[in-house]
Amino acid sequence: MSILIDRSTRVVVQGITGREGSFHTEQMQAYGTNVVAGVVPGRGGATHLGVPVFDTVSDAVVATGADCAFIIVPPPFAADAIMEAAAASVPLAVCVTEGVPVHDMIRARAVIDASSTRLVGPNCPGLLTAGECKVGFIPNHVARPGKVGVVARSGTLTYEVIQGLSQAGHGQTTAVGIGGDPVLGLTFTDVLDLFREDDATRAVVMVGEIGGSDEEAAAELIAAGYPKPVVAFISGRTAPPGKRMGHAGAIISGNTGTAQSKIDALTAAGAVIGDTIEDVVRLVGERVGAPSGR
Amino acid sequence: MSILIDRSTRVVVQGITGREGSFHTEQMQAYGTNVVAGVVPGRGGATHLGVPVFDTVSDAVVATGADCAFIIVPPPFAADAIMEAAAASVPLAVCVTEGVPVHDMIRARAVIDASSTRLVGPNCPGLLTAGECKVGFIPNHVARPGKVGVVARSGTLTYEVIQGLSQAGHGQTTAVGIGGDPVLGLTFTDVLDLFREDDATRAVVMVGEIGGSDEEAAAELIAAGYPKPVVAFISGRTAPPGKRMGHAGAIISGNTGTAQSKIDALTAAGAVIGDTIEDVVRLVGERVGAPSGR
Amino acid sequence: MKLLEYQAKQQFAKAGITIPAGRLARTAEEAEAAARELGRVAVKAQVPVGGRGKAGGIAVVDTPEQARAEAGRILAMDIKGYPVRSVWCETGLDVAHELYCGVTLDRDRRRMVLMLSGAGGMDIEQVAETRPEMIAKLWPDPFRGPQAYEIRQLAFTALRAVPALADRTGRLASALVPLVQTLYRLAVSLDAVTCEINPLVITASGDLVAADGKLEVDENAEYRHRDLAAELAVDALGDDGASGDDPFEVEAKRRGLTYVHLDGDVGCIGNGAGLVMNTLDLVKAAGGEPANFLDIGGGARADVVRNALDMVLSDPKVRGVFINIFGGITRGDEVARGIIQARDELGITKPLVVRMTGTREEEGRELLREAGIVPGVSAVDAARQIVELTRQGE
Amino acid sequence: MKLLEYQAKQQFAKAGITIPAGRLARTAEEAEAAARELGRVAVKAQVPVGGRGKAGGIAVVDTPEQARAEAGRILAMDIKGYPVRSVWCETGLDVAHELYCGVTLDRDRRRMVLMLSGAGGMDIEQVAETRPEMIAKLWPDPFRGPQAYEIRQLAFTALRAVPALADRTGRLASALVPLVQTLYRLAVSLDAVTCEINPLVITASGDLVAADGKLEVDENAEYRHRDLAAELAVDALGDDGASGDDPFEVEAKRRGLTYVHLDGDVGCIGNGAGLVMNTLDLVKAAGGEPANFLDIGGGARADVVRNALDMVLSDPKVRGVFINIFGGITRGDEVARGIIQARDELGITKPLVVRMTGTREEEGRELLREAGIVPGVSAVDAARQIVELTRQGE
Repeated sequence: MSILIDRSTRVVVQGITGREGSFHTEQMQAYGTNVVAGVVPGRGGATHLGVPVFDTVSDAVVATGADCAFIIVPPPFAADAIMEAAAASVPLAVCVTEGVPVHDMIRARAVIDASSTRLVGPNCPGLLTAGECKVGFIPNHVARPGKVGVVARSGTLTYEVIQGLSQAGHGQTTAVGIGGDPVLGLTFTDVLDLFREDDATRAVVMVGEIGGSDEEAAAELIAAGYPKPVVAFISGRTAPPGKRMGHAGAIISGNTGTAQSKIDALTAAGAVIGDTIEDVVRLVGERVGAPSGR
Repeated sequence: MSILIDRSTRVVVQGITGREGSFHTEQMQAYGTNVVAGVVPGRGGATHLGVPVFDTVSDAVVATGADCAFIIVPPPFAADAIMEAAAASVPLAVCVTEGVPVHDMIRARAVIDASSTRLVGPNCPGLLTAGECKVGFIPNHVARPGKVGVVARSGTLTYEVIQGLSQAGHGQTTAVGIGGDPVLGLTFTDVLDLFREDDATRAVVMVGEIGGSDEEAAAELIAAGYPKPVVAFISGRTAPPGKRMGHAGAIISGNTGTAQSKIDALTAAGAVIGDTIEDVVRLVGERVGAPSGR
Repeated sequence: MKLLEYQAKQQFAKAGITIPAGRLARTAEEAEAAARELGRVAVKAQVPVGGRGKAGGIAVVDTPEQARAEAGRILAMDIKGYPVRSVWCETGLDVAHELYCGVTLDRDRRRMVLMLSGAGGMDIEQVAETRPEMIAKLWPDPFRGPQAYEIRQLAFTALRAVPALADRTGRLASALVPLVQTLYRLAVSLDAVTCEINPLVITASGDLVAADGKLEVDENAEYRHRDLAAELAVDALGDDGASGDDPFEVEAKRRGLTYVHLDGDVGCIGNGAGLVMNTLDLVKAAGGEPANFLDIGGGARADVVRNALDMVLSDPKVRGVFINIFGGITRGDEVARGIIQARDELGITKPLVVRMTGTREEEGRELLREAGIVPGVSAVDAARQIVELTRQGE
Repeated sequence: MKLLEYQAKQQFAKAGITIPAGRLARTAEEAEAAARELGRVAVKAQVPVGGRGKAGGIAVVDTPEQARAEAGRILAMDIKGYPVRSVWCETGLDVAHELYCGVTLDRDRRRMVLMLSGAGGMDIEQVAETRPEMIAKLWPDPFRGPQAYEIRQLAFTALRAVPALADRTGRLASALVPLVQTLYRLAVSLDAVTCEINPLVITASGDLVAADGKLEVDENAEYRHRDLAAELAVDALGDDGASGDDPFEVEAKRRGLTYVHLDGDVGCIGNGAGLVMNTLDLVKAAGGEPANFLDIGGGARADVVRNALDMVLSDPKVRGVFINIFGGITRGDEVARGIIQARDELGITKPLVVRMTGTREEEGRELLREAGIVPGVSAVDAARQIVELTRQGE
């Protein structure tokens, strides 16, 4: 069991012939992801990395039954690619593009909200169901199958947490990097809701960071009665207030959004906080029991 | 029984203090319509024609429970007034304004489609449930209660038909003037669907005119099995092709939209066509039986 | 409000759509000067109707002298009732292929429809009828407008039907995205009911150029485009203040009346388009011939009625006038006052038949009776009456 | 990209929002000339931070001589680290009341929020905290934008809270409709994350005038506003090419790097903001003090890494650099090549600790090893190592 993607997921890659698109499609294929199509306007009819290329997402879906769009296109085209996936009723769209203008994302998000499509990202590493499927660029060898769900805003910290868990013998169900942009698709609460319904997931690791109030929203959800242990980690504790730390979202505004406010909210809600990634791994171990043998 | 409005309908008038707004509100009150509020931005707190005036529709609805908006404002403000009624979740909005720009109506119609509000109009005479309630400006003394439903594009022809029916002793349930603009709210098919469900309505008179294809759509609905007799009248038979006859909609385009194409479609569908209004009255009489006593 | 070709093209150019270089000429001398500047040009009659090419209103010339001669010839023409007041002198294009691209109102969908075809040019209407699959259509959400992916989809659908374009479909689809978005935005910003480029030329060098344009603005929205209307008025009316339209209709437009001139002798006035159309039908059924259609609209006041009567009687063929009023928003007493005032001030002696019912009918009838005009109640009877009265004079 | 007050106002004026008459002055003489032209003016320091009034950066003067003197004084100031490079000399307004009107990004709603308050002026942030009901909010549909009725509703909500405005609420609500729509459209067309007028002055004669403005453009969208950025660059940098910002951060921006200057001595580079923030946390936990935050981002190639190392080492306080790479979209071998090239070409002798894992980690580690740099795997260990190495030099 897992959430969002598994070995039956059929992936169409929007931007498959680009440098990054090609490289990460190969990595995904190497992981076992079932990539069934690519989309590059004007390249319809070609074959790339062994899969057929189409002019439009709609063509690709009709021809291949793709049910997940991996969007790896330059920033000016990202919102349009998201809307195209939604218009083709692709159930899941994963956009890893960094630097998408926020007004573009506001519009894309409104389209997503009015559609049947779920969006992960943008500016995220994508997601991975251990041993089955990855969509995005979480490194291939860090995850191992198990019982821990992971949801994280920061891309590279997602990898750190997965690696830490795996090294300690705590495998994962699905790891979702939701991205750190101010306007994005699935949020912590959305992913926590999905993990709630997934029987295979016994505990959830949540990696937040300063800025915004999505962690606080997650705390509310947990406080309302969440059936699984949540171990949280908040990065950016040493960030000076008001300094911009690269993520557009990571701006401390008003008196919410600080690392401390997030830690306080989550602690009050019943989540446990790891001060370091080692801490997180230890706390998970205490909750899911001894690691499964390797 | 009736459709859309009856004696329990609570009307808010958008534009109540204008010359036309005042006059027709009085006419509606004289007919027995329960006008509960007016809306004029900046006049909130005043009283006009015995009803409280509010700054916004939302305020009026909260304070008075209005469930029908009568919109009688100048053309540049009509689409905004319709959207305001829809945002306040008023179940029925009736816009009589003539000369609303078509792009305004395209946007307003999209908002209506995404809302729970039904729209009648614009550029229409409104509607009237005989002896109970009128919203718009169908003349007060032409209708009498009975069993015939009326739906018409042209305003003044609506009155002619109602008067003709009444004079022959065939009273009406509800008469709806849908208006002749190219982009509008309820169409013939929508109103026919409503009359279908109204037990009191035994026959429907439909008054179409040249232009567009709403009459043809109604013919399709009738052909698919309509449980009540439909008597139709199409005006504009002598109109020269391609000449503009005042209604933006009344332009003959392509090989549909002519009086003959509409008559043919309706006849084939099983409706009967009256060549004159006298004809229409006679045909109704043949279908609903002897007139009820006066 | 229909723009002329050159006016539509100026709107395109202002919005960023490429058009061929051109100059407007109102005289043969101006056309000669334009050709001297531009070289080989097409001299095109500026009239607000189609079919001018087949009517001889377009000439391709090689020299300034030819331009002068042809412009002189064309400026003396009258195309479908429209005298040619100006010609547009435009450099030719090296045409590789012709597309069609247009935005127009789709009544059935209650939206604007975007249409794109690989079979552009003069025969597009025939294509629409015989090979509708050659025209790809898109109905954009009115708030979102056409998105890039939708336009690409539209382009792929339209262009796949044209094998000759197979090798450049991708490039064309990309190039069409900004062009179509611009055209759609232009249509919305100008309140256009029709805004089209036909042909949209693909030149030998691969550029997209609007070789002809049609633009019609919604009359209900003219108040938002007063500048454009003013500019048009100058061009459409020329020096003598008249246009190619029926002079009665021009006069009616000047007076702000909704009027259509017809061939008969019975003047017809009513309130509401449907009622007036029915009035015409009734006059015909009674054996008469309507002289016009005139709708005074809803809520018309006395001065509008007077204006309308004056207009109808300006046609010398008119032998009498049938005024058919069913008051709804229009009030009987107001109309009656207008009729009486007009009769007295204009000294009308021709027969007037007034049918009056509806809102304030009692007050209106009373006023008419006091003034010696017998008001009718039945439209059918009133129609018979006016036909009889006008026949008497024969 | 933050615009200065006068730049924001120029955008407002271009969009059709009224601003007070004003002139920009870069010297005391220019300010004097401006005052001679405009009469009584406020001389306002142009710096991209708030609180300049309290800092003495605004002076109201009656004569050109005073303008010269005050401009001279203000142009010599430094406000919160920003030297004043220009002053905006602006005529005063006859203020009847001050409103607040702003558009800004609301992360929680994933939309822009429109805010309107009857309590405008310097204390709006305090109002937001202590009397939030005084600020009316609207979250327009991003495609539809704010509709007239929504803005009127917003206005009535905001203005009812101000008894002093009771007699003109209706007129104000009407006047605010076009102003707010213009402001919102401006924000969207400029990709603004913040676009506000505070105070929005109601003058004694009842006009609405934007007395101060704030405009910040989304950095991700700067590619769509190159003209604006170019204009800004001239103004922000002045003649000597420097700005009031931290010089290291200015240099980093010039190099296109995401860099924040801090007080410590351990240089920190990583890929991804979260990872770098955690890297800082790890260095602190190990007893060190980070000298900076530098995120090379996702998919960074070798030249970016070289550029980053050069940047970090330009700070003479830096005693060593911790490079923390967890490859996802970033590939280990690319980063390794950049590190080696930078070390060799820049002749780096200070300690370098590289932690490398993730995508292409094997290839990357191999390259590092070959070049004599020992790659670490654990971030915690690597952090301890760099802190130890930099402490050794003390």
